[in-house]
Amino acid sequence: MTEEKKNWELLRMNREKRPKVQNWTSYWDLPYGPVSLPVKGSAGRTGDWRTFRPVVDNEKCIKCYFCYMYCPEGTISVNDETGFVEIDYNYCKGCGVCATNCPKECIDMEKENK
Amino acid sequence: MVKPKFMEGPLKGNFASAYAAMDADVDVITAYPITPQTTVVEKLSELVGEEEFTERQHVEYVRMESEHSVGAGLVGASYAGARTFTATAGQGLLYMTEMVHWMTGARLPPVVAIQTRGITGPGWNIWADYGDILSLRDSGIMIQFIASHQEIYDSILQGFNITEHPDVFLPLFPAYGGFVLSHTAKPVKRIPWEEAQKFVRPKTPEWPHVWVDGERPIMSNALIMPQNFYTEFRIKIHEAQMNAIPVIKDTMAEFEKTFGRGYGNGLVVPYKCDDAEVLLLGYGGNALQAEDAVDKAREQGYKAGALRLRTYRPFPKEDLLHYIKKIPYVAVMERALAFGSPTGGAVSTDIMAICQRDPKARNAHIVPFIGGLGGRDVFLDEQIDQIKILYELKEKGEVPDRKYKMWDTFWTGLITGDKKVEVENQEYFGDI
Amino acid sequence: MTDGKIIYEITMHGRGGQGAITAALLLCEIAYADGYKDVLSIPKIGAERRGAPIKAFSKLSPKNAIKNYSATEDADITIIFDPTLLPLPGVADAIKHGTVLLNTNKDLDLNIFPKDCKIYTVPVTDIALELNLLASGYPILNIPLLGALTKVKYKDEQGERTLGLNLDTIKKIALKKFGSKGELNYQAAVMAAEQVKELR
Amino acid sequence: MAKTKIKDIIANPESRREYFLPGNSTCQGCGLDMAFRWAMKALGQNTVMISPASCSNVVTGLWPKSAPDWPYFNMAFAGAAAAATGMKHGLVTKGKGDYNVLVWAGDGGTTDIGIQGLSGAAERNEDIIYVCYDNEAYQNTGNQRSSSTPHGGVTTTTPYGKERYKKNLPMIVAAHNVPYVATASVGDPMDLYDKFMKAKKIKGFRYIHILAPCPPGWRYPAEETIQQAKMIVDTGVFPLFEIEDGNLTLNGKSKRLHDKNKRKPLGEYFNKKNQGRFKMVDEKILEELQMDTDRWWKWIDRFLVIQDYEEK
Repeated sequence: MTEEKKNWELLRMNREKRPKVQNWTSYWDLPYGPVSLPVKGSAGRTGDWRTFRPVVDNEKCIKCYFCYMYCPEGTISVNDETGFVEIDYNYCKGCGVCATNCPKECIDMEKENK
Repeated sequence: MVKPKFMEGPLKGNFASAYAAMDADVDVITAYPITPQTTVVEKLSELVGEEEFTERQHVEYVRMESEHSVGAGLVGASYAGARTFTATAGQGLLYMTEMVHWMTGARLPPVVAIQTRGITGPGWNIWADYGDILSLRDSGIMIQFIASHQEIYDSILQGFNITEHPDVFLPLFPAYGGFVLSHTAKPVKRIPWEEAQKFVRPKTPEWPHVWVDGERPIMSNALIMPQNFYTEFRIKIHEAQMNAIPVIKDTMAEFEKTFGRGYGNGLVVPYKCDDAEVLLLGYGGNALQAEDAVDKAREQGYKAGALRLRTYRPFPKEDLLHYIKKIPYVAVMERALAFGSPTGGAVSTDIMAICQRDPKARNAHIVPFIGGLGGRDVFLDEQIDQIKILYELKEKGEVPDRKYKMWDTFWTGLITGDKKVEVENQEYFGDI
Repeated sequence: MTDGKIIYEITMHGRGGQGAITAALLLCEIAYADGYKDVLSIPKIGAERRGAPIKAFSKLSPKNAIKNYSATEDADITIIFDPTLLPLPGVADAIKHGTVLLNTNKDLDLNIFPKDCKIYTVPVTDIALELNLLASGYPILNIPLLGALTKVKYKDEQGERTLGLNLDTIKKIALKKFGSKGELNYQAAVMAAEQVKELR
Repeated sequence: MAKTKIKDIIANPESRREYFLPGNSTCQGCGLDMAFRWAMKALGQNTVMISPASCSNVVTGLWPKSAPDWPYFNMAFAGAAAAATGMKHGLVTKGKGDYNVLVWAGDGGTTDIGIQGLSGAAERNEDIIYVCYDNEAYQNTGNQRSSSTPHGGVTTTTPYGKERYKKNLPMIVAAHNVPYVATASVGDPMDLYDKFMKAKKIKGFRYIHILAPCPPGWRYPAEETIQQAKMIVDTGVFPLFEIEDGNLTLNGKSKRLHDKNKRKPLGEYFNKKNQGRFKMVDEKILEELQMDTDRWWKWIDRFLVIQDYEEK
């Protein structure tokens, strides 16, 4: 019971104070019912799914942010200083939607070398 | 303070349910009418608008479009941390079944009053028969069989103290015979609001395992892979059932101490068991009537006792064994048929199972009786006859024969040819 | 209550809409208010609709708890809301003993009842019409019949006595239940209690 | 209301926050993923989502990890709208009545098994938003036919092409006289975003039908999701509109498409080269599809005509 309480307190924390890693090891640890916490990479490092890697050519980029808008995964962010987009390759699945929708064709889908 | 319209007097069982839910300070009620539950939702519709209640509490009452939605609505409201109540019966409960499993799986604490009713087929039936609630025997809900009008009120009031107990968090389904209790009226005393609130568990802003908060987002009841603790979460439901046994006892003890009335220890209710030689074990209204049968039989020299099974899930193994070990001739009377099961009855099968695992009860004689299906009356004489059968067994060492015994089970009230059912086609006045 | 009888069983025969089911419940409320320890009203719900014959039962126990929810088979007191019900199977022929209270303004063939039955009649339909005591166009019969019941006696080996119900209690309950119409209901009950005739 | 532009989003740090966290298990090029992302940008974290069995049930994460960074509750298939109803009422009693309560259901959970609960909640005008993300089949369980699958579409349960037509659910919901009904497509995320922004401010039952292409189910390459979502609008097969208090407005590209001649020919969309699932579409089916598309537009006309009449 005390053990359970410890875990539950962690679960009930605000977003910032929550454990980065959840450790469930035994029956006696578990809360009453399945509670999941939001994390980036809930399916692991989805960047590993890529066959092709989108690469932005900032020279040609006109900062229209269509790639940001159309990225299904939300892995494209905007650098406030430069105004250019950045891709989080940890999670980019390499679907190619950004490249297809770039009006200036400045995103290349390059074969991953794994 | 507005004076309550009703505090004491004869009250329909269903109205007792409605008052109890309101006095237990529920937050959300979802409802859909079904015979014989209808008057519960009708009464609640009235009560939620009455000054007595609007003055002191805020109840959200939702008229749903089906029982499935009623169940889903309860789950939704309960996720939000609200205290929830509904009532249903028969086909409605069957339609709600999926959501009942969800309530237990998500470990939510609603109380759902059941006006038991025959399951339809063959033919429609709307009268008392516990087949509906017993079809949810293994769903993880707590099941209580209620035998009187006052007990309906008291059980629902106690309900939330059990379901919302930190060791439990499972829904409770108090069940009482449709029409037998739902539409009949007997004296009921309501507990004044202030006293009730002192007894009922204080509300919490949220449950410990599920909550709604944008700053503390969670996902509830996600997909769990077989290797990932699904088994463990299921066992937790069983654990909660086991935990509920002392909680039910404590709640009943506290209730009895506070309000001066109780129903056994909350699990079983014994009647004249101290010196009994044979035992009539049953549940619901028929078990209460068995107390009359015991009195009558004692006038004729049969030392019988009655034991009413009040809580069926969790199964009160220890309490039942306590009596069965002392009185090893037991008739188990059931008002529900478990087709294809070893005895035809769910309860008698369970009782045989606990006896088998206890060396001192292993030789007890458990005799299954099934009757009163679909609301057919079980007569006092029939129950006295059950006592006589137990005595024959006790004296001769073997279960006697009767015309209505088949597959080692007695089918009380079975029409066997000695009773003629005449139907006059010209002017039929059915005895209904 | 010093009555030695364990439970009084009362059967009401009426037609859908005449208020027999309410009567059974009201009788329980009155008896409970008049000091009965336990009461039980049983409406027999089935496929009845307005106009169809129906039954309702009350059980009144002066001292003990009522544990049997079964309908009454052999009523101590039978109340019949309408003489047209008499020939139906399960009405007059089901009376084996006790007292009968019948709503009629006509004479009655007493031979249809067992010999030792006490028989009373009271013209409550006339009373209701006279007082204009109507609900959706139908005369209200239940409270007047219960008013008549206060004068009706039951006989067994312990002798003859009434059920010990009071017109004052009826007034109290009628006022609580029917509000502005309660007073009229009570008047009808009083008139019925005056006009009830003991035939045997 | 002026249409939000992507530059407005970039300029506002609030709307740049990602709620549907990356690294979830959606397929590459998933339309649902986009719908989640843009709907939540509009709704914010004080949103409770009830999700019946569907792709969103699974792609949001296996226990004990999840992708939605807002309260998210899984629900049984048929119970979503009712659970959201209960959730809203429960939250009201708990002093959290200002939370947005959403149902996030697939087309199966909306047009098939969930329609009773949806209709019930709409009739009661519950204060919830019902979102149907429509990928035109039971894609979660491997592409089985739903009422929302288009005529001629091949699924695992209609291997020779679906015989019947797509159920016109937005109009069914509109017939409940709810305050807000809208269709949106992931091909126009800003329009989708605006519709959620608008819905958020309305009280009562709101219904948003999002077309969300599914690369594996529809059998097209992942990078074409946006093109597919745009084309289905351009051909007039899926018109974008809003119905507010019974008044219909066409949005985005659909505005111009009331004129039948301006629509792209259906053959460009219902074409096995475009989507593998249309391999059974022949001339006859194409004709029937044309008829069906015209029927959809007739429904729109009815609302528009009433509107014109009222204006006169």
